[in-house]
Amino acid sequence: METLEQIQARLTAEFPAARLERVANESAAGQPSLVVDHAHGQAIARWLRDDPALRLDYCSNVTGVDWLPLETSTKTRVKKVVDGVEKEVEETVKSVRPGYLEAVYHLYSMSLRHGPVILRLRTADRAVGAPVPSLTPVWRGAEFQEREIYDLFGIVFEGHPDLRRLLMWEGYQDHPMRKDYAEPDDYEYEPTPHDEVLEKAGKHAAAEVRP
Amino acid sequence: MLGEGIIKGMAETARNFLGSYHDAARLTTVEFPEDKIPAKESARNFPFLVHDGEDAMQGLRCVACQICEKECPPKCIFIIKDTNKKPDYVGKLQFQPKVFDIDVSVCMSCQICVEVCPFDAIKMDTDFELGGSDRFGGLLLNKRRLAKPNSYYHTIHPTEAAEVDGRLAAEKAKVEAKAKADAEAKAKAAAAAAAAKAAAQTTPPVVASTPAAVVTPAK
Amino acid sequence: MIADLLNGIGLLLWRVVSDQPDAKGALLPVLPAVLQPVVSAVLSVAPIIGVFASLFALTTLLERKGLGRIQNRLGPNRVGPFGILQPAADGLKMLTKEDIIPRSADKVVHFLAPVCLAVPTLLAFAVLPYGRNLVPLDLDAGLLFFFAVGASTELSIFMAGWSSRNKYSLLGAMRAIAQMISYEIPLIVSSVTVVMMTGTLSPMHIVEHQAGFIWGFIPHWYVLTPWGFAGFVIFTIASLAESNRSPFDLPEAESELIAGHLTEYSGFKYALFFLAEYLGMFAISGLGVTLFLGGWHAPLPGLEWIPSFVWFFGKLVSMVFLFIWIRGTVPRLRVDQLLNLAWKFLLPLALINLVVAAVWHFTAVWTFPGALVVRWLLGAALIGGPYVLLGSALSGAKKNTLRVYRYAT
Amino acid sequence: MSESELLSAPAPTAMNYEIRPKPAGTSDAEVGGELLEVAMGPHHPSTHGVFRMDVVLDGEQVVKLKPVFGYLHRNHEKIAENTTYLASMPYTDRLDYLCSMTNNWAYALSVERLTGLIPPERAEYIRVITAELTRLVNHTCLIGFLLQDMGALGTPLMYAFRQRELILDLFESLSGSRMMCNYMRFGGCRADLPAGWLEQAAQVVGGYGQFLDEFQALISENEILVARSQGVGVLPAELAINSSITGPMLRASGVNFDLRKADRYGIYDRFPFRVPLGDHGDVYDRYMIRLLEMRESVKILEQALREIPAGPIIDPKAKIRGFRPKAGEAYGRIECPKGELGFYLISDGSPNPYRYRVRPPSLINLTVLEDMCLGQTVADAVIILGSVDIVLGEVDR
Repeated sequence: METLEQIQARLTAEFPAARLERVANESAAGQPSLVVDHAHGQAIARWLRDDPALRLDYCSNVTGVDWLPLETSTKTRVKKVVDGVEKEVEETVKSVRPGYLEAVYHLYSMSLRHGPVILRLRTADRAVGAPVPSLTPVWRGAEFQEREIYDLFGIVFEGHPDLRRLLMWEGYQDHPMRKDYAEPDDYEYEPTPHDEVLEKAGKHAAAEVRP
Repeated sequence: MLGEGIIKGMAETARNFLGSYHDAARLTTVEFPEDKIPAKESARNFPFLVHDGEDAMQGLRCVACQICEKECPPKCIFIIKDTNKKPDYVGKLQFQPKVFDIDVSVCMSCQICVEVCPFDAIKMDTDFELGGSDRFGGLLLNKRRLAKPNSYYHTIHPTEAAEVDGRLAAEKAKVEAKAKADAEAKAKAAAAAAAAKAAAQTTPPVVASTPAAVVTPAK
Repeated sequence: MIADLLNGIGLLLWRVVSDQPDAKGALLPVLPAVLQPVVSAVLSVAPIIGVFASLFALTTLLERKGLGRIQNRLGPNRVGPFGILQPAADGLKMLTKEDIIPRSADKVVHFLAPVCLAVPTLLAFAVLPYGRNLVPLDLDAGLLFFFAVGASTELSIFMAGWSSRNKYSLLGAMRAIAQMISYEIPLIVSSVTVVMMTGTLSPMHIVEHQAGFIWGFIPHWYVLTPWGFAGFVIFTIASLAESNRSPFDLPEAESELIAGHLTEYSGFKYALFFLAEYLGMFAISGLGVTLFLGGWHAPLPGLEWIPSFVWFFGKLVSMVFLFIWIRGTVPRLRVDQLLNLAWKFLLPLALINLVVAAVWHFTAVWTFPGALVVRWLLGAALIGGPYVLLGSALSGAKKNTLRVYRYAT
Repeated sequence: MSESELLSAPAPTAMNYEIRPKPAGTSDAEVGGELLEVAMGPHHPSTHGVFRMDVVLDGEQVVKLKPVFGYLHRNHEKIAENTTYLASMPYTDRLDYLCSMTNNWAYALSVERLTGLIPPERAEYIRVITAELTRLVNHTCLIGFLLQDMGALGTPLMYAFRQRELILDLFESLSGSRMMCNYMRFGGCRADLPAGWLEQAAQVVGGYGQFLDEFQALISENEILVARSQGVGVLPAELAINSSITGPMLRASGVNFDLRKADRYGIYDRFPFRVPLGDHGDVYDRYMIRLLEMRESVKILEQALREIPAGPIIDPKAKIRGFRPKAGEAYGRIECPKGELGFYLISDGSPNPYRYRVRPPSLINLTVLEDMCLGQTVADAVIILGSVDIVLGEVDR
């Protein structure tokens, strides 16, 4: 199979307007991935599916990832004039990468037996209901998995034919797989050594009484 | 022909019907309370704490390191360290658990506590007839109920227990040998020092004394 | 007086056991004339209820044990020795269960349904000849009575399904209606062959027609003639369907409709349904024994000294065991296939079987040596040909064949 | 093809989620009757657990079917993200509780992809042996369940369970537990084979052929089974591929795709087994493919039990305490009996995975449930569901 660089080059040639970004993978698996922009998401997916050299007809795995805002501090040596003397000073630059949600698609080819090509679709921010384009019209196999992501992460898939909650019930408000999800403490309590649950419930009750 | 497959199937069921009267491979039922299948050596149900010697609380191998508590997938182990220490099998002073509870209503018998325990202190029991009438307290086993002697461990997992005992004995031997060697070396050093001291009065020391090589038993 | 009574009872029992006629006549004259009709009725009804209720208990045990053995299990063996008291335990359990009526159910109909099922089922036993001189009611049109009474059970199943106000119950009831009406026809047509041959509708006379032995050892039962065999097979299949037994247990199809029309029944009412279903099965097996298996006749000459009702019940239990065996083997049909089987296979076969029976009847005049074998083969060909043709048409309509699979390496 | 053309090209399958038009030739009940909505499940005898199908019926015919999930949802992924890598291993047993060995393997394989641990030879053989035994267990159970759904009153199921017990005994003496094995570890296996295990396994495997023959004689030619299952719940190959169907269900539709061949993970390239393929994609094919796959598994097992070498069973680099993979991500997948079971892991260098995702074959194979059931009867819907082979522990996770 072509490497991701080659695929990206061909995609850039095919879709000049598309913004593509390669994400390296440091692990032993060495499965790099490609971030695709929303406007071209479906078209690129279709092209990947139908391209005779790739024929990624099989969308194996679709999942969401919740990336919290990441604060990174980089130390740089900057030349600065301190007290009239130019000196090299170490300076810490803090940068906050904004959080976002991500839908990851693992694509394989059943007919050519290669893969994976990993596509990522990123939302603009971590807001509930942040949209990404749905790839279900391209691969039906993404249907339930996108519903699951909508359910557990709160990403809305635009163009999904039947976007409902999959695992949690209708009317449930939260999205449990988000990293900032707080467990509810109103479920039936059974005495176990895990008294922290009780403790939490007590705190919750107290917080409700206070205002 | 229509009906052939059904007749074939009926012949098969008839064979099983008759077979169940004489063929033990077909009628595999074991009538439980009267007959029991002996527990397999590797079987596991809920964990217990191994203790050496007669006194369960004194002989507990557990040193309250809390690794199992941390690694337990359903978080059913609950440990509070005691402030007083007690000597372990090699005589080294170690912490001991003040509270060691396992909530067997939560425990999923995965054996990970056994695997992560560096002290061979927690092992899996094979006893499964644990019915009781108290759903809450009865399922929360404290360290007294968990403690079982090493001999019991030998009866349920003989191979594994022998291996563990061998390892512990080897370790103990190693420690003892080391202690012995240390003591010898110390004595030697002291003697050498004394000799040196004595010699120092005449000539300055030339060779620094080296401790005797420690014999490490093969693991 | 007491001595007369005891003497009468003793004589009655002796006459029953020794197959003598007019057993009731031994006791009735002893009693005052006012009591005679009542006692006569009780003497007919009580044994039926008693015997068949205990047979029901025994059969549930036999079924569970037999199915257990077929499935390589032991079956119930905890209550009493060999689990013999299991039916009592089951019965007690059923009786002590809460009787639940769904809030939105039609309460009257919901209550009446099991009663309406049990009563006609019991009525059907009135015309079956259990022994040589043992028939509660020797009706001239006994067969007609049997089918008329049997047909009324469909109504109660629909009552149960409809009144429960449960979707599964309703689906089950609809299936039951379709199934029972469809299978009534092959059931009756296959019995008509026997009526044709014997010229009587009285079960008693039908059994008497099957007396004697060919060549001294082959019993003269109808099942051993080509038309009788075909008729018996059709009758058995149809009676499986009529008694809602596997593979025709669609109305209560457990894996699809939970319990069909029984979904909303519990406790005693459920037990009554259960009882009625087994009684229905006994009644229809009893009819099968009467029509095709020679009723109470012994299978071999020289065995007549054994009381005739023993043979009847022996055959009945064998039929029931066959039902259990089938139940332990086959999967369930789908509703359209069930109806196809009735209308496109069993009914044409049953009609052809009438012709076969006629041929058998009119070739009875052949007297050349080996005529019996020739007649037999002719009859077998006449029914076997259509069987093969209809069978392949039924299974070949959808090109159902055993398949060969390819492999990739 | 230009971009606009690509976008306007029709999707390969109709995605109309209203009540779909009935397939041609099945509609004959337009007499003004009402449709019947039935919620089959979550407490229904043949939904294999707490699964629900919201079915709209026209008489007995299914005109709409929506699967409803989540009754067994316990957010396995969240639990795993809050605990260490090792502690998730026993939780994977509970995904598809019939096939804990393959679940273990899939997870261990993904972690090995993430960290670069390499299981030693003997461990690879043990993995193949246990995985193929698991395949036997699963397929044996499945055909039993399927026939139970078809109304065969427990007999095939009991025969299947009788045979399955023998394998569970093997699992018990190997791992200590019959179903929740928790046996594999990152870079190998937990315990070596006990003495005499291989002989016992060879005996069980040797007897399997006879069991399959008996089972085939019992039911495979049964006219009722044939009538019930042939031509029912047909799944075309294109739809199957596009819907990410995997496992025996895909192969019953005629697609030659088996991860044991396609990925050759572990040491499957050493086993010359064959992959049975169906031509019709109906319930009967799905049933028969499983039976035939078992025969191939028996061959694999015979070879593996013969060739298994001595040696260590775990990578010496593997750590049981303080396991922290480098930051990165990995997706590992194996051919579990139900289809492709994948684990997608993102590590941020901490002892707990940052993201832990299970690709559940049972759930994804249900994507086409409605397509297969439309126009069929309720009774068919039940066996179609049975032939998909789901375990709710995995569907709902």
